[in-house]
Amino acid sequence: MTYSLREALVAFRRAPLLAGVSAAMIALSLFVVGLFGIVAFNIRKVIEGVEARGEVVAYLRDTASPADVQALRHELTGVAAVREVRYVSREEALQVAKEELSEFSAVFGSLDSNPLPASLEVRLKPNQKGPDVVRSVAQRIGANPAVEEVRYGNEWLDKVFLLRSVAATATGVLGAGFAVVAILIIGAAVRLAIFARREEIAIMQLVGATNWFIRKPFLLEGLMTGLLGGMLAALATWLSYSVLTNAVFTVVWIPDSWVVGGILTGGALGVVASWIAVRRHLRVA
Amino acid sequence: MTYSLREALVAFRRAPLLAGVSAAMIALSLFVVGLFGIVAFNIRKVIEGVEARGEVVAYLRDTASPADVQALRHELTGVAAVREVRYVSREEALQVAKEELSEFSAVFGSLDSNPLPASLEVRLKPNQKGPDVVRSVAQRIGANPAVEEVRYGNEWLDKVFLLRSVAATATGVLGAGFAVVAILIIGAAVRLAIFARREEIAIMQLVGATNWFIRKPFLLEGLMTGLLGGMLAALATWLSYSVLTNAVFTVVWIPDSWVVGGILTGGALGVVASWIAVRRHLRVA
Amino acid sequence: MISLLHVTKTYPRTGDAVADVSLTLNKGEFCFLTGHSGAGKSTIMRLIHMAERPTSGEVRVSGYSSTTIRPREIALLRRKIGYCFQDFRLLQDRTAAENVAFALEVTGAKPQVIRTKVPRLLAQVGLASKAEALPSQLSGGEQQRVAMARALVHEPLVVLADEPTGNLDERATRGIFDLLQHINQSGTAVLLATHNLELVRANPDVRVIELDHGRLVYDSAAEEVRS
Amino acid sequence: MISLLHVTKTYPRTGDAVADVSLTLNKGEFCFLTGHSGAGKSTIMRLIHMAERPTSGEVRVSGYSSTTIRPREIALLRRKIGYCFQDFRLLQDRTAAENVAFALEVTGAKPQVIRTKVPRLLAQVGLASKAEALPSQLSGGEQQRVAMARALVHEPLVVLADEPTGNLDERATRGIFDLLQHINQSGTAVLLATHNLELVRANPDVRVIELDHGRLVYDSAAEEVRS
Ligand SMILES: Nc1ncnc2c1ncn2[C@@H]1O[C@H](COP(=O)(O)OP(=O)(O)OP(=O)(O)O)[C@@H](O)[C@H]1O
Ligand SMILES: Nc1ncnc2c1ncn2[C@@H]1O[C@H](COP(=O)(O)OP(=O)(O)OP(=O)(O)O)[C@@H](O)[C@H]1O
Ligand SMILES: [Mg+2]
Ligand SMILES: [Mg+2]
Repeated sequence: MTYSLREALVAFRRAPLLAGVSAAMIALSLFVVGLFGIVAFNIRKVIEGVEARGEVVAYLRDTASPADVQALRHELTGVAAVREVRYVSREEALQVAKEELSEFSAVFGSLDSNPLPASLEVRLKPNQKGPDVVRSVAQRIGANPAVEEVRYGNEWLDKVFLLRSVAATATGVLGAGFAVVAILIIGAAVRLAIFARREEIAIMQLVGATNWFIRKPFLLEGLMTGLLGGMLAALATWLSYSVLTNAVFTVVWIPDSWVVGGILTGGALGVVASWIAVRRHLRVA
Repeated sequence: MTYSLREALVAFRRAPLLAGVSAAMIALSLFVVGLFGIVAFNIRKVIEGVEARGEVVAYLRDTASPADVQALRHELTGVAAVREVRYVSREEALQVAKEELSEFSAVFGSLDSNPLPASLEVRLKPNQKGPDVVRSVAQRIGANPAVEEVRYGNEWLDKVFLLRSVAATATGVLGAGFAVVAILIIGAAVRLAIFARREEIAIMQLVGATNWFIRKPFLLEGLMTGLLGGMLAALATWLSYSVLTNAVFTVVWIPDSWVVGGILTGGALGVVASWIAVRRHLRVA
Repeated sequence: MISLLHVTKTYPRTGDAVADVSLTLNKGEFCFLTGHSGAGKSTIMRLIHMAERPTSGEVRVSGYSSTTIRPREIALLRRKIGYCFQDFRLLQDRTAAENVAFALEVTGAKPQVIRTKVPRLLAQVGLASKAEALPSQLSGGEQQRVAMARALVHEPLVVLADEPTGNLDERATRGIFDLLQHINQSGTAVLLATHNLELVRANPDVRVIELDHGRLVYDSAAEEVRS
Repeated sequence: MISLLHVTKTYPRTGDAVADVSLTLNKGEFCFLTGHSGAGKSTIMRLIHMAERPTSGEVRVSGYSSTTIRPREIALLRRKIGYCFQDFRLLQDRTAAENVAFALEVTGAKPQVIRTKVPRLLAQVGLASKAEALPSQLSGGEQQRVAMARALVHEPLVVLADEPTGNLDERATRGIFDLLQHINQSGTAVLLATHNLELVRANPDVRVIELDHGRLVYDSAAEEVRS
């Protein structure tokens, strides 16, 4: 092992250019994946944020008595998916409308009667915010005679979930594409490294080294190159993230486990590419 | 020249791997630049679109007489930057408000008097939409006694122009960064190519070839590799654009001149990198 | 220990490099291999080294047969064969000492073994003072002697020396020949390909095999048996 | 045409490879260069080829001086020097014919010139049938003859032949020597470094220069003048 390790290290010293290019190519590939990871993670966060808002508003009939309202509140509080039910009176609604639509405060000020209905705002539990749950809760509320109309932002929610599935498809397509390019580039880099050392390999074979022995330093070199590339990619991704989040708009940094996974992926790519390249070369020889 | 050309072509055939990697690296660099070009071009388009809307709205006092309004219209039409002035009566304003705020149509329906003022919508000429022009026109209108209030979306406009300057800064920083990375990678690729042919170069020198003669095929090879890389980058950029614009959101394709410029840049990068790499090598030898 | 049985090696365009050669080299035997340029001397050595497989016939070395040997066994066999290549095959980016040590390292020798063996062998070929020189800093003859030192480093059962004195003056040639004879006396077989007929004539008691256009045309051992 | 004036070449660690050597080779002269392995023969040839600059002293070749020559002039000078390298220096991925043609191509020779010259030279060194073989498909001696053919392709003013027969049998050696003498008769100077003392002794009328540890210890031309 000491020989393989020393040889692998010496390879870096002897051909720093080649090792650098290989690492840079792995880094570039993983950097692209890293940027994509930030985008994907932030889309996920946005979706979670949107889901966190998820609430159903029930506009009450003017004819509904306080007892009807109380009964409805009680019924809703009993539903498994519901976390909180808040009553908004007609006066409160007008107040909110005046504040939110300040441009038209003159309109609301000149009203002789309040045209807005009272409502119940129903908040759902964090893990019960899928579009199906929201829809079923809304239908249940709508069935109550005291309710005139139910709003649950169905268009908006549907759009968000469409965005999510589009994003998932894009992740699949682009991710797979970049992975293929990365593997091709790394494979080429390792074959270049072997090309540069073909003399050495030939002589190893001539003086009686086993194929496994010849292979080891290359695998180790691939591993180290890959890990180095992974770390460079993590650094580059983090720098891009910093620039992006300070200068343009605020995004969230990906979880540490993704970073570690990315670096290990670099190492794995390096080993696999070396394995394939060395195997092919040794078979020919 | 025939010898150089043949050698440069033979180099591709003899080391397709090396030539491929070099081209791929140039392609990768220019691909990143290309994606960035799409983003930059689309930001520009958005800004232009936003600017195209650029208009100033003057809310008129209820006390303003038709003659005052007519005089103001006439005055505005004479201003150099103004393209069109449109009068919106109080009734028209209420109609628009009812349509745009359909949720509150009940509110507007129950009104006994119309609280909205009449207004003049002033559109500016295409090349006169910078924030300074808009602001000065708005101030001039605001000075007229018939005008109660002037709106010109100053906050929105300021934001767009902030976005533009942020985008310009990001373009500068990221663009320069990628350019440096691209040059380093291409330089490395060419030095690898020369490394692979160092035997040949050594023998050329030994049998009496001039340095210029030795250099030529490498420059030609660099040119061809660069052009190939540039074309690959254009293709990759276009494919990404297609995927993006079909699956996620609609973006605009960059102008053809940018594409041609990118490919030529690839060729130029190839030649320059070859020049530097060969020069260094020949000096050492 | 080494036997070729009706071995023919045919190359696509150039035809038979070795044609129907049968010969046996016993343990501890010393043998010259002669013949004109292109006669097939190096090809026979490559066949013994299992770097080439015969087109027909069989090569047997130390219990392994060219018809059945597996890649791993080839590696192990080669550790018992010291091959001094005609074109040296030195690594240009390693010093003389490192080139010799390399053959030990890549077969898993212990560092202390390497440290003692390498300088001793370089001294034996007369290169003690050039241990730290790169091949590009050595003369042709010095490179040739590094190749010879490397061939001997495994204490092989047989040494294949392909034109090991082509770049050497008479004294250095004598030195290499004495070294090979010394090694031979401790039981190692030696097959020495050479054009140096002076060397062959000066040692009339050594077996001589001569090739001509791939055919074995003379074997002094067989002559003796016959006569 | 070639003169070395008190030339010394010192290498960092190994010391003087050539020490205070002065010699003159006239136009059309034939000269053996002998000496033990490491004596400095190849170094002298590299100095004449301007591949090395002397540490002190001056090398003059065909009107150029090592002290003033510029890179472009070195390229032009080398077209007048045919150098047959001791280690052949053939391109492994080109055939014998392509290797010879290469030296013409890269100095801007016309295709029709290349087409006629290359086969003729390969035939002269006895390799007409191997023109399309790669170096790896040639025997050691065959590679050496390709190197010789390439050295002669420019119709040089002087041929530097460094151990051109080390891998050749007696007949092929004779062939190369005859070829060099033939070329010499048409006015080309020849400097032939060799360990083959048989060849030297067989041609007593040819000038001999002997080196020992970098010093010039014998020059038959000077002896003649002295005696
Ligand atoms: N890989 C190959 N492909 C085709 N022909 C080959 C190959 N290797 C050797 N030959 C041919 O086989 C013949 C014998 O070659 P070999 O190297 O055995 O000769 P040799 O006796 O060692 O000659 P020398 O004394 O010149 O080294 C030569 O004519 C050579 O051209
Ligand atoms: N680049 C170099 N750096 C250091 N030492 C060198 C270099 N080149 C040659 N030498 C040393 O200079 C001495 C002379 O070398 P040279 O190649 O001239 O010998 P030679 O007479 O050609 O020997 P041979 O007959 O073995 O080819 C040798 O001892 C060699 O080790
Ligand atoms: Mg041979
Ligand atoms: Mg020499």
